[in-house]
Parts: sequence; C-alpha cells; structure tokens
Amino acid sequence: MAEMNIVEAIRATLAAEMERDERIMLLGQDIGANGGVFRATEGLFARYGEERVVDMPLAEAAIVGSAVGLAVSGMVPVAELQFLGFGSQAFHQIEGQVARMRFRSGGRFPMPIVIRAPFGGNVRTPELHSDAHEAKYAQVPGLKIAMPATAHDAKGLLAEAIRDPDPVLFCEPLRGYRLVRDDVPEDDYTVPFGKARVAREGSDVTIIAWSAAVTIAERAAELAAEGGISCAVLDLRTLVPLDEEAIAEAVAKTGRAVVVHEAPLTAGFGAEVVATISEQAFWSLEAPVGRVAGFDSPYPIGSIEESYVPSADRVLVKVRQVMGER
Amino acid sequence: MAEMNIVEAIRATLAAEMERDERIMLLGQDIGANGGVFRATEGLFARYGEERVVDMPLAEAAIVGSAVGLAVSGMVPVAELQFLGFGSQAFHQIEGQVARMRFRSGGRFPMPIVIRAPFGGNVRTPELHSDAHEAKYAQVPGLKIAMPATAHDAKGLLAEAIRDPDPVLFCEPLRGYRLVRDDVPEDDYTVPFGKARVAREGSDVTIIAWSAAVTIAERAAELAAEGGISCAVLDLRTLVPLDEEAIAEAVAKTGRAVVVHEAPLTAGFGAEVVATISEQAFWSLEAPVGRVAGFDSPYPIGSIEESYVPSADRVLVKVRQVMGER
Amino acid sequence: MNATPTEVPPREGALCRLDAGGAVADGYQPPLDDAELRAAFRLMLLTRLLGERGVSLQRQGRLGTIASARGQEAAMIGSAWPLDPRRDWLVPQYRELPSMLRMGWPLDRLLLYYRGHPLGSVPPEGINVLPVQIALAAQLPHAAGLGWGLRRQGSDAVVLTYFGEGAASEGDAHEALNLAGVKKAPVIFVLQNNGWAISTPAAKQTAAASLAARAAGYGMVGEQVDGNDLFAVYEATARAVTRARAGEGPTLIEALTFRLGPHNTTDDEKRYVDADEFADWEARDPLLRLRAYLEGCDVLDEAAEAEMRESIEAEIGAAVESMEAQSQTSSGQLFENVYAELTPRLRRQRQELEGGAA
Amino acid sequence: MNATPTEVPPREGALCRLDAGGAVADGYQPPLDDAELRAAFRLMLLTRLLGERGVSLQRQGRLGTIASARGQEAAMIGSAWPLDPRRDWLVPQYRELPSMLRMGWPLDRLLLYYRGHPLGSVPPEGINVLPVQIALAAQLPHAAGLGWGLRRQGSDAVVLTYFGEGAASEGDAHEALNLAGVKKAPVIFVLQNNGWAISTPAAKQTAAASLAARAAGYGMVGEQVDGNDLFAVYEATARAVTRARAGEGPTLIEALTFRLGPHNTTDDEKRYVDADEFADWEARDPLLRLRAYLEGCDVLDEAAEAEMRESIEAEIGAAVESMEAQSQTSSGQLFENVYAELTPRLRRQRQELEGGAA
Ligand SMILES: Cc1ncc(C[n+]2csc(CCOP(=O)(O)OP(=O)(O)O)c2C)c(N)n1
Ligand SMILES: Cc1ncc(C[n+]2csc(CCOP(=O)(O)OP(=O)(O)O)c2C)c(N)n1
Ligand SMILES: [Mg+2]
Ligand SMILES: [Mg+2]
Repeated sequence: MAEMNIVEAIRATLAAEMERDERIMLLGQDIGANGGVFRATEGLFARYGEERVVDMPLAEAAIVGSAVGLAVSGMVPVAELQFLGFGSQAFHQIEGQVARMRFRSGGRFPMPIVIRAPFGGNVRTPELHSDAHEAKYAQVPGLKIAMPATAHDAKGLLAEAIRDPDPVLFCEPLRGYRLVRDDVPEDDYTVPFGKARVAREGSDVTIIAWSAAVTIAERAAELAAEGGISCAVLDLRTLVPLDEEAIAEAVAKTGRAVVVHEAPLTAGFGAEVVATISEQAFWSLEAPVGRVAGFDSPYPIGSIEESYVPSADRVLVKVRQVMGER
Repeated sequence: MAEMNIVEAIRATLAAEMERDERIMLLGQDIGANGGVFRATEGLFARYGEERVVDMPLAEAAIVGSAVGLAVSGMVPVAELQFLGFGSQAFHQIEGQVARMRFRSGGRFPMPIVIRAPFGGNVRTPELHSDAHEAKYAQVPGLKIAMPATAHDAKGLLAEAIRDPDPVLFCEPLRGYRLVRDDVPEDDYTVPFGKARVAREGSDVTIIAWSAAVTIAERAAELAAEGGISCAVLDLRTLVPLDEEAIAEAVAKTGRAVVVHEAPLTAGFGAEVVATISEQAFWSLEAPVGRVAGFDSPYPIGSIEESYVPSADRVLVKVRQVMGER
Repeated sequence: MNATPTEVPPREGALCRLDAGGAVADGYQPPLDDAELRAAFRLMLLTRLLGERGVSLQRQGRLGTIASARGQEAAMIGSAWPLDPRRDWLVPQYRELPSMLRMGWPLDRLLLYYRGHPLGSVPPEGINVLPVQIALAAQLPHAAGLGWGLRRQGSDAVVLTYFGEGAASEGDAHEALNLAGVKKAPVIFVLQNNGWAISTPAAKQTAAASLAARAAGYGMVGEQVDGNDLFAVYEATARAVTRARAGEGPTLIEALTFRLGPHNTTDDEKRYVDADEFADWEARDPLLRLRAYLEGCDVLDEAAEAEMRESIEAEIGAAVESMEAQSQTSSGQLFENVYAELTPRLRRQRQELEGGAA
Repeated sequence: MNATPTEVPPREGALCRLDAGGAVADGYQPPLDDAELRAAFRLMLLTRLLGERGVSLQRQGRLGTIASARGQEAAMIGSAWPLDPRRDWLVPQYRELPSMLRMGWPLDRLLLYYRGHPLGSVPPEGINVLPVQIALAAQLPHAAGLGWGLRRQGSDAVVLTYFGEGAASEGDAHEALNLAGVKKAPVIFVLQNNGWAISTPAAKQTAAASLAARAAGYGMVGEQVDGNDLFAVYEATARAVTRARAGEGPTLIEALTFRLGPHNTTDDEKRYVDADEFADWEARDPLLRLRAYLEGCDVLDEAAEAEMRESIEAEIGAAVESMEAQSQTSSGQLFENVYAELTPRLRRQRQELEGGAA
C-alpha cells in the first residue's frame, strides 16, 4: 500500500499493464520524451521505447482513428487526448467508428481501445481545456465511460478499462492529478465497471457525483453535517454502464438526492441521474432531486472560473433546499 | 394558405429569406445544381447563382468553420449538413467555435449562423444517416436547437433561426420531409424559440416530444383514446431554449407524463425533460415520468430499424404504465 | 448542367498503357498472363452485370440503395489484383464491390448489405476486409493504423484502401496520409477521381491540378494513372505493393476515372452531368477497352464471353437466392455486439422489446 | 533528448536575404525604409522584452500561462508588416502577439488575456483581429471564410493567418487550405515551422521534406522562407498580399524558425530539445541578425537602442498598470454574450449565483 495522487496511480498502472501485455501501445501528443504534459507517461518512453510509447502527429482524429486499425491488427491501443476538449476534433472517429466497429462487424472486430483524457476546471488552463464533455459521450452507444475520483479507483478502473474488450473513454480529473491522494494497493487489482462506491454514509440526502465533483460533494457533506444534515456521497465511478441499483438503493434510504457535475446543466449527465432516480426510486422520493452543475455558458477563462465550477457552498445550498430548509 | 410538406416549407422559406436579406448565403454539399439530395434547395441555385448557393468541398468542418469567417465578414451563412450524423465531422467547429465566438469575443463577433441538418429513422438510409444527435448539441452552451415537427413550424422556426443573431442547429425530420403535410400561411411569419406547442389536448397523460416523434406521439394518443386514456401531446419545437413553463403547466394538469425521442435512451434529451419536470412539477406528479427512446445501441441498418425507432405501440405501453395499468 | 466538365484522361503525365480503343504500345506486355486476364475481365463483367441486376432488384424492392461501380471497374480491379487475399487487407469506402469480391468477400453477403441486413457488414472469419465505410474518409486512419500495426508485428502484409476525390477533401484524409507517411505504413491509398462527388464536380472540390501531387506533402510516392486502364492501374499498384512490402512506406495513387451512372439508386446523374461529358467517358469504358484488347490478342472471343456471361448470371442468381434465404432478421440483432456483453440497461431494453412492447 | 534535430535553415530553396550574421547580398535593398526598419526592430525588441517581463509577472502570480514568441519575431513581424491594419484582417493562433500588436491590438488587453481575464479575448471595435485561438488549426477555416466573405462583398482586404507545423497535421488545416484554394480567397497562410510542437519534433510530425510543398495539392502558391530573416518573410508575404488583393487567391508560406524557449510557462524545453540544437538556433536569432544589419548601415546605434529600450520598458510598465487596473471581474461575465439575450434558464442560473448561492 502506498499513498499516491491520481497521476502517479495512472502512471504506475500504465507501466504495470504494459509489462503484463505486450500488445499495449500508448499513442498521444507529447507522451514520449516529455512524459506527457502532466507527466502521466513519465519514464515509459525510456522503458518501452518509441514503438510502444508513440508521439503522434498533432491530429486527434488520426490518433483515435489509427487506434481502430491498430486494434484490428491485434494491438491494444491506449490513446491519450491531451485534453478531453480536443476529443471534439475526433468526435466522428469516437462516436462513428470506435464505438460502432464491433456492432458493424458483427463482433468480428472488437475495439479494445482506451481513450484517456484529462479535464476539469479550477486549474487555470486556457480556454477549451477544462470542459467536462462526458454527457455527450454517454449518448454514444458502444462506448463505456469511466470517471475515477480517487487514486485507488484510477488504478483499478484503468486496469479494468485496458483489459475490457470494449472501448472506454477514461476521463481523468485534472484537479485531482496532484491534489487527490489516497492509498493505492501495490498488488494488481481492478475495479469493475458499473459498480458505484459509497464514498460516505449518510441518512438525509444522497449526493451523487463522479470524478472531481466527488471531492466537492464530500466537502459539502462535511459542511452539511455541521448544520445537522447527514449526507451520503455516492461516487458513480462509471457513467456507462451505470449502477442503477446503487442509485436506487441510496435514494431509497435517504428519500432525497442532489447530483453534482462540472458540465453545463442542460442535458448534462445529471439529467440522466435524475431520470434514473425517477424511474427506479420514484416512490421513495420526498423532494425533487437537486442538480448542481456548471452554468449553461461556455467554460470561462481562468479569472472567473471559480464562480463557474460547482462549489461545496452551492451544493450545500441545494442540499438545504431538498431538505425543505431554504 | 397552402398545404405543404416539410421539405417544401423549408425550400419556400429559404427562398423568401434570401429574397429578404442579401447577406444570406447557403453552403452545403450538392445544394446547387442538384438542389440538395432531398431537394430542399431546388431552384435556388438557378435563382440566386453559385455565389449565394454554394456547393462546398466535401468537408464538414470547413463548411461550418468557414461560416464563422463569413459571419465575421458580415454575411449570414445558412449551412446544410447533408445528414446530421456528419455533424460529428464538424463537432469541434460547432461546439468549440460557432457556439463560443460571441462569448469569446465579448459580443464583438455574433454568429448569425444556421446549420440545417436532416436526421431520423425509418427511411432506409445507410448507416450513420439516421442518428438523432440532438442531446449532444443541447449540451453545447451558445447554441440554440430547433426541431420542427410540422411544415408550419418548419417555416416559422427556420425564418426565426435565420433572423436570430445566435447560431441555431436546425434539425429537420427526414421522415416528415414528404410525409408531414399541413397548412402553411403564405405570409411572412416566425415561430418564436422557446415556446412549445400543444399539439393535442388531453387530461390523463402528457406526451412530450419533438420533431418526427411528435407524429408518433399523436398516433399513440389516438390509440390511447381508443382505450379510454386522454393524452395531451406537447411539441417542444426548440430544445434550447426550453419552454419549461409549458412543460410544467402541461404536467401540472395531467400529473403524468411520457417523453418520446428517437435518440438512444441514456443521456438523451428525454432525461433533461424528466429532470425539468422533476424540478418544475414534482408535486403534481402522480407517477414516474416514462421515457420511450431508441435503445442504447447504434442506430441499426434498414431491415431492423423499425424495431429500433420508438413506435406508437411502444409509447402506448408506456402511457398505460404511467397510468398504472400494466 | 455543369459549366466545367471534368478533364478527360489521359492527362499529361498520367500513366496509360491501354488506350481507349484497346490498343497498347508496340511490344508492350501486359502484367497479367492470359488466365489472369480472363479472370480479371470476368470480374469486371460480373461487376457490370451485378450492377444492372442490382438496380432491377432494387426497383422490385428486394434490395435497398446501391452505389454502383459502373465505369470504375478497372480502377478497382486493377488495384485489388496485385494483393494477396490471404495476407493482405482491404479497407473499403462503399463503392468498391469488385475489390471486396476479389478479397474473398462472399457475393451473397454483399447483397445482404444492399438488402439492409446486419450480416451485410460482417466480414467472415479469415476474410481480410473491413466493413463498408459510410463516413467519407473515416476509413483512411483505420487503414493507416492497420498497416502500421501489421508491420509492427513483423508481417509483410499491405493494406489497400480507397477514397474518392470528394472524400479527399475531408480532414481525415489528410490526417491519415500524413500519419502513414510518418509511420512508413504499408498502405496503398487509391484515390478514385471519378470527377464527381454526387453532383459536385471535381473543379468545385479542389483547385489542385493533381491530387497525386498531395503525396509530396506527406513524404510519400504519388502517381496519377488512367483509371480506366486496367494495366496502368495494376502496374502502379503492383509497384506500390512491392515498395510497401519492402518497408518503403505508403503510396498515393490517383486513378482518373468516371462514374458511368448515378451516384446511387436514389440519384439521377442527368440532373448535373453534361450529356457530352458522359458520352466522352462512355467511349473510354474500361470494360470495352479491355475486351477489345483481349479479342485482339485472342484471349477472348464472343463464344467465350457468352459462356462467361452465362456462368456469371448463374453465380449472381445463386447469390440472390442465398441472400434471400438468409434475409430473416431478429430484433435481438439490435442488442448483440454493442458490447462484448449486454449492459444491465441493454438487457432491460431487450426484455422490454421482446416482452411485446414494440 | 531527441535523435533527429530539426534541419537548420537556410534550407535549399528557402528564400533568405539577411543571413545569420546580419549580412545581405551586395546591392540588396531591404523592402522597408529606415523609419520602418526601426519600427519593425522596435516591435521585435518589445516582443522580446515583453516575453521576459511576462515570465517574471507569471512567476509573481500576476499573469497566467504565457506562450512566448521568442525566436520567432521575424516570422511574425515580417509577415504582419505588409498588411494594412485598417483594411486587412488577422486571424491568429495563440503565439503571434507582435502581429496582434501590429494590427492595433492594445498591449494592456494582451496582458489581460495572459491574466485570464475575459476582456483579454475581446477585440476592440475597429481592430480587425479575431480572438486568440486555442484549438490548433481551428482558426484556419475561419480565415478562409473571412477572406472569401470580404471579397464577395467587394473588398480588396486580405486575411493573414498563422499556424504551426504541429497544427498543420490537423484536419482543419487541410480543409481550410483546400477551401481557400477553391474560392480563391485572399488569405495568406503563414505556417511557422519552429521545429517543435511542444515536445514533438517536426520529424515525428510529418515525413514531408517541405510543408510549403502542400500548396500544390490545393492549387495555390507555396513558398518556403528563412523565418528568422525579416526581409525574406516580408518579401514573400508582400508578394502574397499583392496576389491576394489582385484576386489571384491564397498563398501558403512556410517560415522556418525556432522557438527560443519553452512552449509556454508550464513547459521546460530542456526535457526534449538538444542543447546543441538550441545553441545553433540562438546563433540565428532574428533579433540579433537584424540589429547587426541595422548597426552596419547606421540605422541604429547603441544609444538609439538604449533609448528604444527605455521607451519600451515604459510602454510595458504602463500597460501592466493599465491591465491591473482593469483586472476586476464580475460573475455576471459568466452569463453575458452567451447569447444575444439571456435564455430564461440562464437568467435563473444568474439569479441563483448572484443570490449568494456560490
Ligand atoms: C462524412 C460524410 N459526409 C457526407 C456524406 C454524404 N455523401 C455520401 S457519398 C458523397 C459523395 C462522395 O464523393 P466521392 O468521395 O468523390 O466518392 P464517389 O461517390 O465519387 O465514389 C457524399 C457527400 C458521407 N457519406 N460522409
Ligand atoms: C486541437 C488541439 N490539440 C491539442 C492542443 C494542445 N496543444 C497546444 S499547443 C500544442 C503544440 C502546437 O505546436 P505547433 O502547432 O507547432 O505550434 P507552436 O506551439 O510550435 O507555435 C499542443 C499539442 C490544442 N491546443 N489544440
Ligand atoms: Mg467522386
Ligand atoms: Mg511548432
């Protein structure tokens, strides 16, 4: 057991997986000699060489699209988008190709591809670097979506993603790269997809979140506790597949829920969570589910981003509201 | 007043708007001499010439991206994506550029751009031609989304979209191009964005839909009426802005609702509708809101698509379910 | 009507061996022996007849939309012929049916594709062909990655991929060509410049005089050939295959050709193609050209062709029958192969559908 | 450390007027008169000093991430100089600060951009510059459309746009160049090949020997120039401007240059750039080169440069003050200019935020 931050956990997992399976290749921008702009691949170039840790031309559609061909040839590509926002440049390859090739080919060409991508606000990156795009990808059948909140899960979910025969979009919280630290077992383990994690027990309100928003939810739960409200925090871990059972169970217990995410409110994945609760736990609901999200405006520039990203305070306000306090 | 189908209404509106405003240019694939693969621009090339009705190179990002520059230069570009599915090739230009340029430039460069795109199933098109992608675009702040269900609204919403200073994704129902016919006033008129239409009054269940799904909803309402259930049908017309008031009002009346769309269920815009209902009309709900949608699988090939696209029968089953019948 | 008809090959500099009248230069030896010549001609003829039969089946409602290869048979067959179907790979766009057949794709399965049947895009085990690609140019990065991956694993296989002069305007074409160049991937990019992308003429597609010239911008060999000349296409491709196998990287071949018919069964080329332009190209029909040559050197005669025709009709007939026999579908096909295993949500959706909700 | 250092210009065929030592060919007359030469030199020096001041402000936490133009001043200033700021347009990527300044972008507003302030990307009325573009190559279709649109409206304005050799691999670059060629749009595409895209060397970016060679594939003129030579860059651009104004369409200029520093303030180029390569390029510094020339022909001397330096420091100092005076923000800026008018939902969100929920 070692304490690690998320970027360390990811680096260690990439190394271990590459050691385990020779078919694994890393593709990305600046992942080689530079070790990735966040050092997620540091040391791997020296260890595995430029045939397996590949600095690609600056072309996201080619990074993702060539992964399709590499997978057909028998390789296991792990592609890095330097930032999730630049996945838009490859959107047609992700939604139209990677996610559909197994279906289109009747199973002949599975796509054991992982697309890693950091995202998330409040780290003072330039425009287009922070946006949380997960809901757009959750609308893409054939793709799975993992969004770890802890270093422990970053390792376990990434190992699972790489071994999964299906394509996985693996979103990494920029803010957590250095700031989120927790115990990571040294042994090999995986965290199964579609199993949410109870990050905190509580009896009044369930706060549902994923990725960096889990930390915000936990902080809000602490604040709420000071005011006498007991909040559970449920970390979804993967959006697709979605752990509907855990959601239903948690909400059945508390009767009240708030969902938190960084992406804009409208058509964000929070809406799916609300709809799922409505379908699976309607009769236990004692109040409308609250949503705390980014606003319906473009992710703003650094000096005003703190007002954009959901804060523990904003979550707390919503928690009070669903408790009928106001 | 003339009876028209949707493609006729669109063609007439494009002609009238081009007549009204010289700055309007049409950009697209095969929209010139060929009049568009669905004839939406038939006759306009002859009338306005190749400077205003432009057959573009086969490059969606350039079609959309050059519209940004054209708008800066003072033109009003109306771009056609041959199919909404190929908007993915321009996704980065739509979400990252068109939708953000006004915000980025502090209002200096408004983007009076319309992106027209047909979509929708059960017309036996090849793969990638039918997919309903609206929810992905609804997650894009800065963009408006219009989805007419009738020829009347196709005209009124398209005129509004073209005159709107903001970028609008205008999704046209392929199935309705020929099959949906209704009365279209010859006079100039617009249909305001963010105002839903009560397509049918009813007292037991509100069926909420947009675009081609409105027709399905209406058919389901007829079937339900035969079984003694009175369904209202609410046509949202635009997803962004969303007419929350109309939704709340309708659901307040019936206490029960079903939302219908062709896109996959998970993270579809139906989830947003459910979340909105939960926020705006929770206390009047007598049953969980039902969702009838495409399945969470890629839009399938022609011979099996009929089982994929929500049918009136599937909607009816859901209506019965929310009525507690089962 | 279009004011700027496509230029008619042979353009200056484009490789041409077999002229429009079926003549070759004195002493020229075709790159195929007589048996192969007959086989290639048979596949050209089959393609032509299949196209015609397809249209009639489509009109009867027994098939869906079909994009025909009529007029482009030499560009397709000439480029597919140098490949070794057991070791090499084909990454098609959507029009290259004879190339798929050449690589072993079963004819009945091709028909199932036109039928709109899910099996139609499923490559049988052992057939090295990717499914038909509907998104223009999206297959090109796949081809680059496939070639790169095969080579990395020590194979000397090559990858053949196709795109049109329309698809060539897509960003994916650029990204893929550039990547293939960097990785020296063993890929042959055959750009069929048939002058039209549906109704858009090449002159509105690009201001470039030659699309093969783009190869220089990717550090690869580029060659322009008369795409209606089986021999020229074969030769250029064979050279490219040799280079690719030897690790010398990718090649871009621009085959100048013409679509002798509508874009597909929903289109009418008369709305935009000038009748004179069409007639010019009919006079350069790749099939007639090869037939003239073969007859001239006694590799084929009327009787042999009639026999061939008969066997082709029988083959097509059998394939149509087999296609229709396989054309049953089940709604389960909506859920299979979305993932390796059904997600809980998909399982529920499947139950809902099968529970009679549909 | 990288095994394949970028080639050092002058490459064969690349236009060079002012060599690394500051010498020109006998009898060569620079394209700018003395006053303009001094003004151009001053802007180069300002760029250099601003970069240095920027780094120190960044370290103090008064500015955010900055991408410096150090080493590329000639490529930027030489290409921006032939433009007419009142009529022409600039569509930048993110590194071309001197070109923005040349077009009239206020210095304090540039600093506001580095500050992470929303105003930093707002072009003042009358300044013909698009906001800094973060998505690589995404600005190129905008430039093509802008040039096309201006021309359609009868203007003879031209559009200058920039991208790096990294961005050149993006699909958007291809689509935009091709479109500009088709539309004969009056656009000058300046490709600054500085050898590196962050840590990725040009040799991993493309196998092409010349990126200017891509112009042929779009039917436009392409030219490779020594990008550290103000005169060569100016001349090539001025010719391109003349052609563009005359309706002869776009030009692709590849300026061979080098980033004399990190990619931005979060980067350390020593992790990947070889020290020898760096030193080679320091010896080709565009600023030193021009200074040597100007001193040689008495357009500049030490005293004049010292004076210049002083006035620049004062200008930067005033801009920093003005920037800080404007650096207040309000959460309302999150909601303004998303649309022309707030949607009801945004109005509610704004109320929620301002109601103290944050
Ligand atoms: C990305 C994308 N955009 C648009 C289309 C619609 N479309 C289908 S075929 C076609 C024309 C293709 O022309 P070309 O690439 O020259 O190939 P050809 O049909 O001539 O063989 C178009 C626009 C598509 N299939 N994919
Ligand atoms: C579409 C996109 N992908 C990735 C990035 C991240 N990124 C920022 S700068 C850069 C390198 C750019 O290199 P180049 O185009 O050569 O320009 P230079 O920095 O050398 O001026 C990368 C990869 C981005 N900004 N946009
Ligand atoms: Mg074509
Ligand atoms: Mg560079």
